[in-house]
Amino acid sequence: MIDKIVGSVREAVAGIADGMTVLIGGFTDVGAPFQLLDGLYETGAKNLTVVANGAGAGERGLAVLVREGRVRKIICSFPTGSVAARDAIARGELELEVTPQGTMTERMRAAGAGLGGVLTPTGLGTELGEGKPVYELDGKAYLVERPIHADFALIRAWKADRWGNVAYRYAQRNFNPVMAMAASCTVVQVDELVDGQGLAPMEVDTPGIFVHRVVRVDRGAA
Amino acid sequence: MIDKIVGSVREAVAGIADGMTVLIGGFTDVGAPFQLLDGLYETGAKNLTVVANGAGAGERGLAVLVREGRVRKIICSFPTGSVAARDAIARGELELEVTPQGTMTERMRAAGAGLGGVLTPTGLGTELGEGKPVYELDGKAYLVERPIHADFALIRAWKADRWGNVAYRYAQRNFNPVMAMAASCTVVQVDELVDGQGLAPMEVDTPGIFVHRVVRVDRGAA
Amino acid sequence: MSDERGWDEHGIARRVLADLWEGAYVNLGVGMPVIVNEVIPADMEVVLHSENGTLGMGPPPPEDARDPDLTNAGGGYLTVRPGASVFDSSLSFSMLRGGHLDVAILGAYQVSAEGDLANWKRPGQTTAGIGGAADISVGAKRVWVMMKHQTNDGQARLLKQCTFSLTARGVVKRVYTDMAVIDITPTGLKLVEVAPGYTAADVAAATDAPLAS
Amino acid sequence: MSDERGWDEHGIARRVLADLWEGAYVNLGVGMPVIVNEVIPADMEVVLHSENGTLGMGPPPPEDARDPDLTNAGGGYLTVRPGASVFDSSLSFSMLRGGHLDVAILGAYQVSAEGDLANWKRPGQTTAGIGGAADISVGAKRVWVMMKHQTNDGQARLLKQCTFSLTARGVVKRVYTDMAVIDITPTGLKLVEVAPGYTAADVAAATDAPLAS
Repeated sequence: MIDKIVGSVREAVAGIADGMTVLIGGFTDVGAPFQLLDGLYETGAKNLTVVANGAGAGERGLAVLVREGRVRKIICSFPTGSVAARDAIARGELELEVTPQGTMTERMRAAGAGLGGVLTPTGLGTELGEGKPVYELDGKAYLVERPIHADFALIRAWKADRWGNVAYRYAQRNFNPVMAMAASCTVVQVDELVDGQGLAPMEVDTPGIFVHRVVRVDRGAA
Repeated sequence: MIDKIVGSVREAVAGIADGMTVLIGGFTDVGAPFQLLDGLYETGAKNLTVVANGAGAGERGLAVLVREGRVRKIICSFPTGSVAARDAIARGELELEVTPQGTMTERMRAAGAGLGGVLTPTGLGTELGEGKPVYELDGKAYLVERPIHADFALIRAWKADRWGNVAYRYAQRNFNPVMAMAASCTVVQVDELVDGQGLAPMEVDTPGIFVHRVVRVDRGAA
Repeated sequence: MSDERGWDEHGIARRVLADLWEGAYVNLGVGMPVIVNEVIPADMEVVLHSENGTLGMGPPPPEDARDPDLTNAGGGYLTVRPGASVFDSSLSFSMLRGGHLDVAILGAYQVSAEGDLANWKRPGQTTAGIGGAADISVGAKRVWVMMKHQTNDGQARLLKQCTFSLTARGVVKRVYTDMAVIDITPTGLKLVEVAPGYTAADVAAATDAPLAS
Repeated sequence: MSDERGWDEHGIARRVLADLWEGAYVNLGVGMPVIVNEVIPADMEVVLHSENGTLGMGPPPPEDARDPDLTNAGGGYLTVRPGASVFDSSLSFSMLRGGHLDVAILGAYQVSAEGDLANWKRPGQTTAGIGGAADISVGAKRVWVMMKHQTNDGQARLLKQCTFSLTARGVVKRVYTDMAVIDITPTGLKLVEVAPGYTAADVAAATDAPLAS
């Protein structure tokens, strides 16, 4: 019997090791997997490369990992306001790669979709495109953006079933569905488990094929 | 007040003219907009370029347009079994471009998403990649696949509201959501109109921003 | 309106509103642009997009009716309006980069006479965030900027060439400031309207690029 | 089973089944591969993918319970099983091309000793369809082929080099035929198992490429 549900956050994040690349879902706090990030902290894994929209704003989640020097590099679109990242950069501990948000999304999607990359007009002729290959097609120039594949994706959703099917509430979706596609092991924390027949087929936002582990956490704790 | 609902198939397809590119949704008969295709036939438009999964199997819809010599070119993945297309090719009336199904999907998505193209391993080193540019990235070769943008997309769904929000039933989705993104004018035929508040936000598969006209047709007629 | 010259932020927002239309799909950047939301009449259907994945949502709810999963890109709470939808970042940026937005209204540090936009990074900032600004500005059908005409210390923001790091090149079509509305045309800046209390000469003097009337 | 030598189609399907596992994500190509669906035990969760946008659906319903919107890529009707999901072509082909399918079981005209696959076009066909075969075969973790070992007129289908138009190069890992199971390894074809009634020599004689035992 397929059963991707695990009983604890510790089991959910097991295997995240030094030097790995980890995708972290969420936009501001919405759809962010705070309990999984607590679990990641507990693993002690360091030298991580993280892909997320921000660089650890506030005082929890990614901010703690950055502050404690566990993150070597962040690829993100909006580090603004991350005191932890600013300080870690100043200490020479953290490398920051700022990438347009749509480009970041497409790069993860390309990895998940088996594409070798995409051609985008975003960032061309600006600092954001520096060092990236340029390809001209039918008289127009584009940046060639490479896939971002990860070892783990830590995402958050509303409901899931034992097959790993996932549904999100409102703006929880953001990067989560794309990140789920782009990692060798995708872990999702949800508010509710759906037993019996599972989610109805048309209710599923992220099909179980992309999801490897599901853990329920108390919404109140988030 | 936003109101994308039109009262007849004739209004729904108005403006499709000679020489235009038209995307036609559906996989086998599921999600195929047969009433819109009847309407397209009535417009008399000819010299069309059509993008669809098939090339007009059976005796209705695209098959009629092809048989009557209204289609100049078809870009599709699975023309197998289209007698109309086979005969039109034999008469020298029809150009056929066979493209892998995933590539066809990505090409329309690229158009809808503002990408200049995608790099794919599919088709490389085979007849399917002939004439297409090859790009090498990080030691691996890919085909460069160009966007497909269209004048019209004719799609089919289950429910829609006056804002153009659309929901599909089961396997109706197939190419329809991607085609909706890739055309200057997207027309959707549905079984049901949802009035009042419209579809609930989490029920929407194709947001109204991609949809320009909605028409209800009797499901029995399909 | 105060008795000072020119438009205040709400005045600029109302001037922007005058150029919007029923049924327009609009993205409002953080900062001054979100004020436009406050001046849209309740009976006018302008469909607001937020890059975190909402379309057509309504204004903030009362504090006791906030939904933790329903916010805009700035983290501000939203309400469900009829016709609204939610989606992921992939579809959200397809809308933006793919030319489906009618208007993007963005804040800026600087705009050049060629329509270059600089709105994400001040010189020397180590954690400046581009967010969705680059994708939005290359993709939207019309990019309009709302900003103060000059910096607090009196430097022009409308320049021959931007000196700050660019968001995108040649994308801005119109600029709304406290002093004026200015179009960016193939031949340079063109004055469309002067705010109350200013003259065309005032605007030209506060602008560091040729300004046609 | 008939008293003829080798496996019939259901026999081949059962041999394929022996290599599948609980929880495997599998795409079955049209033709002989769909027979595998008939031999999967009801209590074994093999998750079937169909490229038109379904995952985990069940076997055909009785005629009076058909749902017109619920079919596989060949147009065959399906039933909803617990854990099933539906999605669009974009997500469907992301699964296929993106390496998320454990096994793709495809039919073929020809397979080469280097794993080249020819399964979409016979010489001279004007309306041959590639469908999803090219994306599936470059993307799935394992590509297995089910086919008759020889053509009806006794020509080998396992060849040094394919003569038909290719679907993809170097992708096939294992071939199941009426005569044998054969692996495609970096050093060429390797006989894994011989069907009842045949010898290794029979299989080698019906194969147009070197076959290691």
